[in-house]
Amino acid sequence: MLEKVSFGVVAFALLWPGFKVVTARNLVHTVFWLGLTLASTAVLFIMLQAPFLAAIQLILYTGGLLTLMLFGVMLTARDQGLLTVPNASHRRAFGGLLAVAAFAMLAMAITQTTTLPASPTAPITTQQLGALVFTEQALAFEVLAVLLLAVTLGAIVFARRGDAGSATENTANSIPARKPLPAPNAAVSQAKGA
Amino acid sequence: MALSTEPGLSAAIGGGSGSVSKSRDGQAASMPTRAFVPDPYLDLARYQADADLLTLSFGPQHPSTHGVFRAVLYLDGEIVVKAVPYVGYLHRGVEKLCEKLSYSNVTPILDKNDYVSPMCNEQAANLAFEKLLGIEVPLRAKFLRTLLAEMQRVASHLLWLGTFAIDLGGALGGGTSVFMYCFRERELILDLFEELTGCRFHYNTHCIGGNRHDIPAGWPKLVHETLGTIDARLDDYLGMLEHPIFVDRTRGIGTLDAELALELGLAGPLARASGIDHDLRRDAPYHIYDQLDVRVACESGGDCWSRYKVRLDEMRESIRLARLLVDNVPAGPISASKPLTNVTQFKITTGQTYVAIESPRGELGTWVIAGGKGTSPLRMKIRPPSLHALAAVPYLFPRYTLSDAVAILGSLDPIMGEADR
Amino acid sequence: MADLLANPWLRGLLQGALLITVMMTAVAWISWFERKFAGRVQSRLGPTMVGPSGLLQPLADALKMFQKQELIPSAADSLLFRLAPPLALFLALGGAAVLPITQGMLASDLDVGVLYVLAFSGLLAFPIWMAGWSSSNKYALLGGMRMVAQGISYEIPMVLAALVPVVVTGSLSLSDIVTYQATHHWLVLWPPGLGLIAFIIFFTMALAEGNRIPFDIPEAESELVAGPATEYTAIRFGLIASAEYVHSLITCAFASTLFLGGWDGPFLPPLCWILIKTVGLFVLITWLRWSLLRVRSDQLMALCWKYLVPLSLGILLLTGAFIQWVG
Amino acid sequence: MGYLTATVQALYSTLRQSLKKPTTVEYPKVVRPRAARLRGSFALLKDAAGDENCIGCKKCEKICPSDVIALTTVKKPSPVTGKSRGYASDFTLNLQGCIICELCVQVCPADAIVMVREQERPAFSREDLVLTMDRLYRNGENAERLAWATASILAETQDPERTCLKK
Repeated sequence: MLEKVSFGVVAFALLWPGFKVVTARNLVHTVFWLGLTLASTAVLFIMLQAPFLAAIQLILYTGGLLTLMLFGVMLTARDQGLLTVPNASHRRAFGGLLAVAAFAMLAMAITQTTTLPASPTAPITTQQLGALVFTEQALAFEVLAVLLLAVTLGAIVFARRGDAGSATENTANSIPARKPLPAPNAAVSQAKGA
Repeated sequence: MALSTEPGLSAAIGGGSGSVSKSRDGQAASMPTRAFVPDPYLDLARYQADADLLTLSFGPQHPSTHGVFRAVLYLDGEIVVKAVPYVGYLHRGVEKLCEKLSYSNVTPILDKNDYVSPMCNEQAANLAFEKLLGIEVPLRAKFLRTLLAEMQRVASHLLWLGTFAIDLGGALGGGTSVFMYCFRERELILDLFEELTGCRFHYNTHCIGGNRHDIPAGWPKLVHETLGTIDARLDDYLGMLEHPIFVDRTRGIGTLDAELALELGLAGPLARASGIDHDLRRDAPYHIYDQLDVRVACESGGDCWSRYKVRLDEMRESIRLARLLVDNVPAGPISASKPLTNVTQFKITTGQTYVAIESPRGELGTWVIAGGKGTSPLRMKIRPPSLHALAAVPYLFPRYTLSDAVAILGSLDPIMGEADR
Repeated sequence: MADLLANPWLRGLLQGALLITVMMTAVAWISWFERKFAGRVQSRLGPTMVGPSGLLQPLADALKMFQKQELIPSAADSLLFRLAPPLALFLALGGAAVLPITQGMLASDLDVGVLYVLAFSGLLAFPIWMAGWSSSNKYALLGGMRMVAQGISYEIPMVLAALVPVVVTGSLSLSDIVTYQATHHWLVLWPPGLGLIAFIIFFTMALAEGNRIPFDIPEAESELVAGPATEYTAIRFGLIASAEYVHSLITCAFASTLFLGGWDGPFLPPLCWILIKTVGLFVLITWLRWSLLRVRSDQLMALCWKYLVPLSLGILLLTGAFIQWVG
Repeated sequence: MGYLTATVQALYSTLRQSLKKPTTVEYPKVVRPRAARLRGSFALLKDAAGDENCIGCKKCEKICPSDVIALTTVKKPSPVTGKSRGYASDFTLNLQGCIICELCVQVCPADAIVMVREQERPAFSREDLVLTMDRLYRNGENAERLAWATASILAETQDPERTCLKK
């Protein structure tokens, strides 16, 4: 009984923020609600006796992904991240259609796999997971690693392009797009020469 | 600019600026002449001003603006792109007030200008008045004034060191520890001033013609002991302060070169840190500095670290001078003029003069035009070193981060009381 | 009654309440200790007025915090502004659940205790950022951004350093790690040298995570007034402040569990040992705080990315090799 | 590595400082000895016979740089000697604007106004910081509290003819 009530609570804590993610008008609020959704998912993992997955969910999704999204919001949005989501009616209709389609697909998938057990009979240990990752799934793991590396490099390239110069290193040579700030006396002597 | 009238200054510039004449004639022609560039960093065309830059109103109510200084910072991320300083939040109209007060009443008002070294304010004004009146201060008073000035320099630099440490280390960290130690030492000096004058802060101990308070019995011995204690204790915690973190935060930060320092009219420790070997105590002696061998501290880096070094060396030198002076105070009267009995005792009907002394922050000048009824100055202008130091803000802040801006402002050691007057 | 306690949910609730009470009480006196310590270091007296030698000062502070008027800036984002402080305290306290205090005395013996603590403490950057962003204050915003930027920098060396004990013991469970240390070696000494380096890296990054000097960059009072907490008043400010203390305390307990043998130690009962180690580390943190200056944001990141990430990867590799070939 | 050793050194340094005696005292409970010359607040003095020293010459009012002294003069026979001379019928000194410059003490021809070594305590209302004549005379009753300086002592110190002073 108590288990069902608590599942209900967690399910609500998962669905309601999920709903808010879609409806929130403020990007930062969206990120916040998304965080709640992801954290609730972690709680669900714990209830399924998969604590390793829960911890990873917290570290990677709630921790890492949210941080990245914050960076995205702060770097792209103007006026302190208060970018509002476009809300035209045809977009709404399109979004709704998409949501209904996705929901239908998921519902079909769920109704058709009736043999899935509520929780695995013997909980998968961390060691098993580790062994799996480094043997059977090694290729996928490595491909993912390469992909992430590429993403990191791309991010650095994008970030460097917008660099205005930093206190510790002179970026004059690496940024052709923006001219470096003049040293105090360079400016003065330029004016003197002019 | 007041500095350019000082003979020998241009010749005092260290190596590295070949365009400056090395002659000692001190003529204006030998000074580097440049068009004044009001704002060399107004290069906002590269930015979409409202999107790329964060405009930060830094002060006047900010923990590390040393009072009520305000600078509008244009930040690209954390990096300052442009800084516009605003002064005047502490403007008290002192110069105008001095026109209303009689000559004898000006001194206590000026104490509040540079409230970290009030002795020097008093000396600057009284030296000017004495010059106009043609009064020669007795030797004992000269010694006493020199001694007080040097002790005040130690106290002032101690306060600077403490606040600089706070700027770097935060109000809730190791910076506060250094701050507290510095204040502990500074209090010892203030105790001595209290013994002598009866006040810890706004002394009103100098008067036209000399000093108002004579040295009490046993005081010289106390001075000796106290300064010895401070000298020893400084070693105690400088080891802690000069941590690699401190070096990283100060070395190469806020570089100010000699040419720009001259252009802005900087003097004192700021100029000396930039390689301008100039000290009024040695180059235009007053009091009894002509009889003293003042070893002027000079560095060439021009960064926060050099400014720290210069002030520290100065502190040590001042301790040495003060201990030397206190043993040699001659007997005699401490005032050349009759004790004050009347508001209008001193009358100066005509003439004008400019007198500058080396305050802990640099050249503190007083320009007095006498006239009118003769009981009060017709016009009085104070040249505060802090105001000139703040003029360096737009040149020093850009290219550095907000954290460095705080450190740079701290290293400039501005006292808003005297900058705004 | 026994039936009720048998129910894991109710028992968890009770244990949680107990843990929170203990932690908050500990934090109150720890904050007293820090103030007294700071006073002594700075040649002052510290709190003296409330109670004998100021011992009741934390109570007075809490009372003051509770009865102060709470101001919420009109431009602030009301929801996030109100939520951030309790969330910060929640995340800070969350890590305490899996810390083994003595043999068998822990709220929850998770298989992945190490990951769990790391996850909760890593998430702490998020409410701090929320506080900074929602205040609608530029200083607070800068502080929040510094927090996030700092967060992704210190996290990696910290996790890598924490993995050294995991690799040695072959378990992610904190009680297993302590048991290993009780029967074999303390992990600060084993593998020789590597354990010590891992501990130093972990401890340094814990300073950064707890916003402690020399890494209290997000709240840097002399630069950002109070960072993300600039606009906070009354009890919400108190919550943020106590979250920091709770977090420091838990990190100390975590570090002593991972590296210093947890409850293990001669002569004294286990409870004493874990307390001695935790408080000892906290004293060290406090002592460092009042002795060092603050580094700059980019200096911290350079330290993390240029030196500590390669270093911790290296020692992790060496530890693996050590376990493989030496034992 | 340099960081580590320097940090240890810093820790050692603060430890050494923390073992020293604290320099602060609990102020209201412990009051440090006050300097003999300390300028705290003001007092008006009476002579040995109990006659008021103040002659109502208004010199202090005129010299005050911040205009905080106000007095009205009255000419009346002295209650002690019976001779008619000037008195202050009302004397107020507003401490809110006072800058403790000691100039009023210096110019007083009758050594009437002097300073006491204790400061006025902070007050709840502005009126409490105005020293009335009553309060000034009450301040002067305890000779222990008085500061060193009177007009004649200051004049003697500053006498330009004074030569035989020991070093």
